[in-house]
Amino acid sequence: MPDAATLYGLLGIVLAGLGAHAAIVQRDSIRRLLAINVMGVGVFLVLIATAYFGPNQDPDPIPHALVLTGIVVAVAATALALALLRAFERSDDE
Amino acid sequence: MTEMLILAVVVLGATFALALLGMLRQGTPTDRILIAQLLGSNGVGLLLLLALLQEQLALLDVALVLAILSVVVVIAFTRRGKEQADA
Amino acid sequence: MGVMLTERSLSTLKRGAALALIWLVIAGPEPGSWIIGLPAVLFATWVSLLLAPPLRHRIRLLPTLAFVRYFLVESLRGGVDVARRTLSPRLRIAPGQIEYQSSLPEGAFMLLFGACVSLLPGTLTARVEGRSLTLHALDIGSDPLAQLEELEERIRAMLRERGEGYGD
Amino acid sequence: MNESMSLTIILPLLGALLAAAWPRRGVFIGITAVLLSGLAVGWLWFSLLADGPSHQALGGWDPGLGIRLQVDALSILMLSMTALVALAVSVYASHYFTRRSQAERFWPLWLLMIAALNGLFLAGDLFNLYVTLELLSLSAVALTALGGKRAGIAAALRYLMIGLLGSMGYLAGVALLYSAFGTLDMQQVAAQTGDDPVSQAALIVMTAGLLLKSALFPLHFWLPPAHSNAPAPVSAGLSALVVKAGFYLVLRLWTEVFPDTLSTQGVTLVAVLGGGAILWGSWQALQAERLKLLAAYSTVAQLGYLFVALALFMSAPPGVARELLFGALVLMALTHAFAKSSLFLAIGVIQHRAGHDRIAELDGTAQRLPATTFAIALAGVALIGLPPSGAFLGKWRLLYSAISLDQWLLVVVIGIGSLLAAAYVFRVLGHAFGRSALSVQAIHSVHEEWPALLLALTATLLLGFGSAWIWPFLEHMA
Amino acid sequence: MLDVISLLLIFSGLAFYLAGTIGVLRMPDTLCRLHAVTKADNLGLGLLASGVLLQLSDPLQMLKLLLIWVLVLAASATGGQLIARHTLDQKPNGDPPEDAR
Amino acid sequence: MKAGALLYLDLIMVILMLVLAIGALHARSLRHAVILFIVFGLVVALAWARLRAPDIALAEAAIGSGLAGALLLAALRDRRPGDDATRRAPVWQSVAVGGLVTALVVLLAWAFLEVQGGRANEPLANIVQATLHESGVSNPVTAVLLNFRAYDTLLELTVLLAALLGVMSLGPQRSPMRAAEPMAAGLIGWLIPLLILAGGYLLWVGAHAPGGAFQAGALLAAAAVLAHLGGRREFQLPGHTRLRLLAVAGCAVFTLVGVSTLLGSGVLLQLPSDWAGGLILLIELFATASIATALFLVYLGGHPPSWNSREVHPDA
Amino acid sequence: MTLSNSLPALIVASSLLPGLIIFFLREGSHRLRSVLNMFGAILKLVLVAALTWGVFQDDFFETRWQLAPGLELVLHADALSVLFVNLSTLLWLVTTVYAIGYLEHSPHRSRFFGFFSLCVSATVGLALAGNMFTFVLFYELLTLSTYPLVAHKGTPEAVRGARIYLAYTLSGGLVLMLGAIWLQALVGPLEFVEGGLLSQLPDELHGQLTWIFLLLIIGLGVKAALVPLHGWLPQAMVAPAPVSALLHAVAVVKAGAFGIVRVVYDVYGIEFASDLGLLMPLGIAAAVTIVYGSIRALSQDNLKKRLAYSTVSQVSYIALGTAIFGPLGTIGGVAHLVHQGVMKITLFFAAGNYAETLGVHQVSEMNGIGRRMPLTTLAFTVGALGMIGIPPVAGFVSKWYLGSGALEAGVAHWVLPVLIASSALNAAYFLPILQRAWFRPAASSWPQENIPARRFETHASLFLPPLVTAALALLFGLFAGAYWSPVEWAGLIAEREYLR
Repeated sequence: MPDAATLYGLLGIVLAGLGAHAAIVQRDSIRRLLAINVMGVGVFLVLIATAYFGPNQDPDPIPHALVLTGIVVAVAATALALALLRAFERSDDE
Repeated sequence: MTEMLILAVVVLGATFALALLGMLRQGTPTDRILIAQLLGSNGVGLLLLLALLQEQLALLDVALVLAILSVVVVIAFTRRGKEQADA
Repeated sequence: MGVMLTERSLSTLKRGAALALIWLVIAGPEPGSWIIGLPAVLFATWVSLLLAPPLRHRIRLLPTLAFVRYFLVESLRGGVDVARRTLSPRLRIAPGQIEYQSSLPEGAFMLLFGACVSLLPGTLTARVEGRSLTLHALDIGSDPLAQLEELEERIRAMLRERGEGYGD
Repeated sequence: MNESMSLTIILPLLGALLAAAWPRRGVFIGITAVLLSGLAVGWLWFSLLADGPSHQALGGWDPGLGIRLQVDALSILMLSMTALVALAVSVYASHYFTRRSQAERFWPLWLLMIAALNGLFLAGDLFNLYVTLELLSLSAVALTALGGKRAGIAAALRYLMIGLLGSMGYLAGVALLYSAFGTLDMQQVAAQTGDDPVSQAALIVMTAGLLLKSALFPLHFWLPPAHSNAPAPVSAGLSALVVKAGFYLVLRLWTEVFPDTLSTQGVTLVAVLGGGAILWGSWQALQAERLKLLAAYSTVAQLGYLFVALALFMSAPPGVARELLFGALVLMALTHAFAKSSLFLAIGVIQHRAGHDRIAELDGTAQRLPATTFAIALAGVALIGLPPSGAFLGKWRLLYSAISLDQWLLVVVIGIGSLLAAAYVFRVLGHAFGRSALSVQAIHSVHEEWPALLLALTATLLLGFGSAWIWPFLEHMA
Repeated sequence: MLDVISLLLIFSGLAFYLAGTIGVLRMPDTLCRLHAVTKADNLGLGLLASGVLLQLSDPLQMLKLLLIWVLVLAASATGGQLIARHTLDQKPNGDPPEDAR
Repeated sequence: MKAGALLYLDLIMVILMLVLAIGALHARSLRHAVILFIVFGLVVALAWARLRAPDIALAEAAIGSGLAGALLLAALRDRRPGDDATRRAPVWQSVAVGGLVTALVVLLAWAFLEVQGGRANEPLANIVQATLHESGVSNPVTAVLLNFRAYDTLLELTVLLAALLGVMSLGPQRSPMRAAEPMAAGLIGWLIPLLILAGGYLLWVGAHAPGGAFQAGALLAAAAVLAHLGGRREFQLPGHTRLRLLAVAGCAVFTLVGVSTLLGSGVLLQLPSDWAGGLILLIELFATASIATALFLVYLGGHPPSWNSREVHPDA
Repeated sequence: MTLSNSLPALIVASSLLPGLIIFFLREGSHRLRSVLNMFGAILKLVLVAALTWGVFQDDFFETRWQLAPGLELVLHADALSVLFVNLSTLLWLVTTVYAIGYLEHSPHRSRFFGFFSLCVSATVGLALAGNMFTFVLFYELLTLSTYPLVAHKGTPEAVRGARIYLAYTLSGGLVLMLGAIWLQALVGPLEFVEGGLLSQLPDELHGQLTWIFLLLIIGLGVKAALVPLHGWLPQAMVAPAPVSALLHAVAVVKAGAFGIVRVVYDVYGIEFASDLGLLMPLGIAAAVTIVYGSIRALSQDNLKKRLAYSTVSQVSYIALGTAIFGPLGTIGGVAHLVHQGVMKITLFFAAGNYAETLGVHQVSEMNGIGRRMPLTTLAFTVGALGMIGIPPVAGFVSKWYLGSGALEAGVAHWVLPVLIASSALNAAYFLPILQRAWFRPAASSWPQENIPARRFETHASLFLPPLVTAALALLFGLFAGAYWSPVEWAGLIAEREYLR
């Protein structure tokens, strides 16, 4: 019987794979961005799963801190990407 | 007690998943916005139970934030439609 | 207190007090929390007043409590009703739209009215324009108008025009 | 000692904050910050020479719990490269931007990029590297889009996506490593890696991510548009410095974190890709119609050399030849940094003067800019790998190792690559000698022409004739 | 004893959640589903929250729970309206153009 | 037994996330994809809660889903009709990439299972617990973020700043929204003060319980976004200089604290034990302001009247 | 820093530094540039004289500068390098005088003279190179510094010719580099030693050594214009006359030929090379080149092109001499390095004078030119006769030694026919020119008379250099037995090669 950490960890890996695949296969920028974000969630899941020791046990805080950092970084990047996208669409026939 | 709580959590999770998947299946676009609403109620319920189960009162704060943000998401969704109608 | 409180500062105080109470509820009793709490409450109050100007009506306490009780019961009924309808094998619904003209003052109370309608059995507010309300009813045959009127009456009971109770 | 390590990161960071808060003084703040952080690198040199390689636990927490900065021969060389190139490019940039608003946006991002590079070269923590990588790529992307042209924005967008994908791959590896070894400190991780599945999986995803970021063929497709559409000083920084970051990390990971994990097949694959990069990049550079595109494809090819060298290094038996190959590799990276930045700056001058950078129409312009043309020639010499450039020495050792290891295919590839490089460089220089309606008027704008020339001279004369100390200095690394 | 009441409340809450879900699955259109989601789920949450409330010791935490419930209540009441209006606004034209893509 | 039963919940969540992720990645309509992604984020927030990571659950809900969602929707709105969002690689490529990715996934999964098989109890978690009292805060995540690995956090703030500078350099993105209809306006009217309180609370509570500058900043930013969505013109944005200073302040205060420790002890960001709590609060305070400003400005796409006062961009 | 370890470096620097300074001179500072040029050329001559004297005394001169571990820049003077250094220094001085006159009014003079000086620095560095690495380094530098000279005119043909030149020489340089690196991988950094060192290697490496030899010879053969690697040479004649003179007589082709001599004698050792059976193929390649070049020269109407093919042919005498085992062949080959240099430079100077003064480019336009430009044509005649091998011009001496060497080595059966055929062909393409120049009546007008005849036929700086070099060609032939003659010096080299 696998435990929760394994389950979520594996889910994370699969999500990362799905994200990576879509990021390569999809051609639309917004879709790619979504894919990369999904991939990020997958990686974060692996980290958090690693930190999880049980429903009533304190987890390892370091991966938590890492993932927090990762989320902020991911949002920053997403924001920049979307701004670029919108600027691109505005810059029609320059 | 704990076992019953676990049972409750599982049932709620299943209910939630069922509703979500159902909505995804039949989905008109607005149905998907409904999902955010659903998250506001089911998600918060799930968090409350988890708070008890995992003895983590901090999850109440998460529930609070989730409740607020699910509305924000609803507003964001629907405002979009408004703009579009204006356009 | 030498200075007579103006209407505005009074409602500001009330708003502030309500928000401070909420802070207390979410942040807990620790006094240190007010280091952040005080500025947060002040800021929130300011913003709140900016967004939603003070009401022109006063709320009466007892009818309000009665309203809360009514509301709780109705929403319980609403939940049970919708559960019964969905769980019945034939899915007893006959959806339809209704327009409703309210006599409540425009603004906050209309909004409250709209919100509460959504929690009553079988009705859902779909649009509020001024005093007119577009409703969606789950069972158009069950005559939702009666309960709407009751709701409107109870809301009206809660409020009192400003100046009604006090002199100028 | 320890202060100087932090200062190389903090000073440009402070500069960036100041420049962001006070954009009117951007040029002054920018040049000052670059100078000061260069001085900090100088200080770091002194301490390194006095005390040898060292590290510092930031915040005073033990590595593992806290983050470690480390400095050794390789990192100080990379830092120095960054400092010098950044200084020259900054001087150039101080007069490059014609629109004030562009200049004001340039400096904070430019300084952030330098801070990120310095941070990356000093980092001793795997997760911290992820953050610095992201800082680097975000500032680089923002700089790429600075021109505001549609093509530049599109290129920046693609660059960003690729960068994100790459760093996600890297981060996946980090996550796996942490879950297995319970630490993020590079040395502590290194002590536990082996040829177990965890190390291998982590190595593969991290390397794949970084290869994407460092544009190794065939993952290079994003680089040419990004590097060729950015403003000239930005292109210089990107091509000279930023792509090196990915390569540097691969180098660190392979040699220090995963020395026992790497498989022969992996090394072979990278060698093959490197060879592909050399041929494809050079060929595309030869086909390019615009100077900047040529320079960008040349970067693809040059990265190929670096990776080929790395692959050879990994497969070389221990010994003097291997140590020397390491030196050669670093020297090639350094030479390329100076040469390529020089090339881009020079192209920028031409673009300014001629209003375009189409190779076929350069005849008239090049002759009026003798110093710039000379810079292009010298940079070109370094890119081809001819004497007296540092790349000549590097390529000599590279070929030496390839021959010693019986890698004749690589020898052939490097040979063809060199000839193609010569072809594309001299395709441009041919125009410099082409006849034109001449009114010989040299421009004498020190800011505009000299940075490129000085960089080119560094790549050729200084690194060619004055770099003998680099090898023994790097000896312990191999 | 308290546990039993608490569990009773929680499970009856669950029942309403379930009803809401079935509603979502069975109802013919968005507006009808909205009924199910707002009313049944709110009641479910209310019951569930009161069940959880009984397990808490700190009165402020209890109040916080209450606050959350009120919040969800208000949110779904008004949020529901927004969605309903959105649905109505779109009905004449059918789906917005980009959904057709 | 206990953990075993809970696994059913986990299974449900896993399936849910998979379905949502696949939907978000491959839905035929782009708008559906975006909506599904936002929902995916909210479900992920629940998963974080389930994994005892409330800090992350808060951040995911607020930043990952809330703000990213608002950003995505705004980008969708700017989409020119006719852009083909369904374009994707040819099937053979898709299959080839799929094969490659599958191989990688299998490899990673194998490695991960290997780890799970013989995972030692994390020594580092114990070190954090043992060192917590020196950090000045009692929430271990905050201790890691703002003390043990404060350097990472400083750089992370810098990343956000870099993104902001990048967005600003692209110029303004949008004109103000129209005023909201009364229902939405009423909702916004009471949500925003609540968000402000919640933000303040998370900032305060971060020291000893889940929460902190990022979650707080994100909530405040969400409040601002909400105000913008409501088209409330009551909010005059502060002048661009002040906004800029506000966006830089968090990083600047953090850096200055770093520099002063560098000057004092020779070690960057070595917070003296006695002062650590206060310093952390100081840093978090400014960080919250900056994060909120940055996230909001990023949403607005730079400051409407342009980064540089001299150039006046016409409000489109 | 003593003279013995700095003199080689100083010799290189004496042209390098003026060259670098010239780059930065303004176009108009004609006088300063000329002064710098002449100063460098004369200083170099003095330094080289000192070096020559020292080497003659068996003194030891060596400059070392480590560029990287195992990659050392070694400048080293031995008898062979001194010979080449003398040739290039002497001819540089003369060419500089000529070039100053020739380019008086053309644009880009700073650039031209800068690269001109760099080119000579590279040649001298190549001559003094003490190991393969240094040799390759200067070999490539030579390519780089000559490219701008070839392209100097900037016409499409010039740019095209330069491109072809570059394609050939860079490829050659690469092949040479590969050979050198392979050699280093096999035996370590190898210094040039009279007699070579490779013979001590174990037998199993001989196969590889043969391949390396092939690579080295191909690499060098490009510059030495061995058929079929000669394609660039006729193209490169688009360069201005002083450049052609330099390319054909001093720098480029000589660098190739000199390299072949170096590789055979001082890397492999003539005996070892002979043992490996490498000399015969080299000799045959040289022979084929000699005949082929001459045949092609026959059909060229363009004077410079005819001279270019002549160079293809003549330079291979050096390779041929190298391939003939035995001191006499060596002397013939090495001496021809110098002899061909002075003769060919004379011919190119003369050709340049015709073009610059009268606009005469084609052989067919040269009718009666001897009367219009007697001094130039006199020099041309001396050069041409030397090429044919008519005594007492220097060319005869080389051919004599080559023939004797062939007899000595027992390869006369194919070398002598080649020599005879080549001489006959030389005569066939030079004598008609002389006949036209002296004995045919002049055409009514010259194609483009730029410089009118006043006191002399043209500027002094144009007609004096060919006279000087023609005189040298005569002197080297007449006084072949004098102790300072190239032949004697070649004898010294041969003595050292075969006796150590």
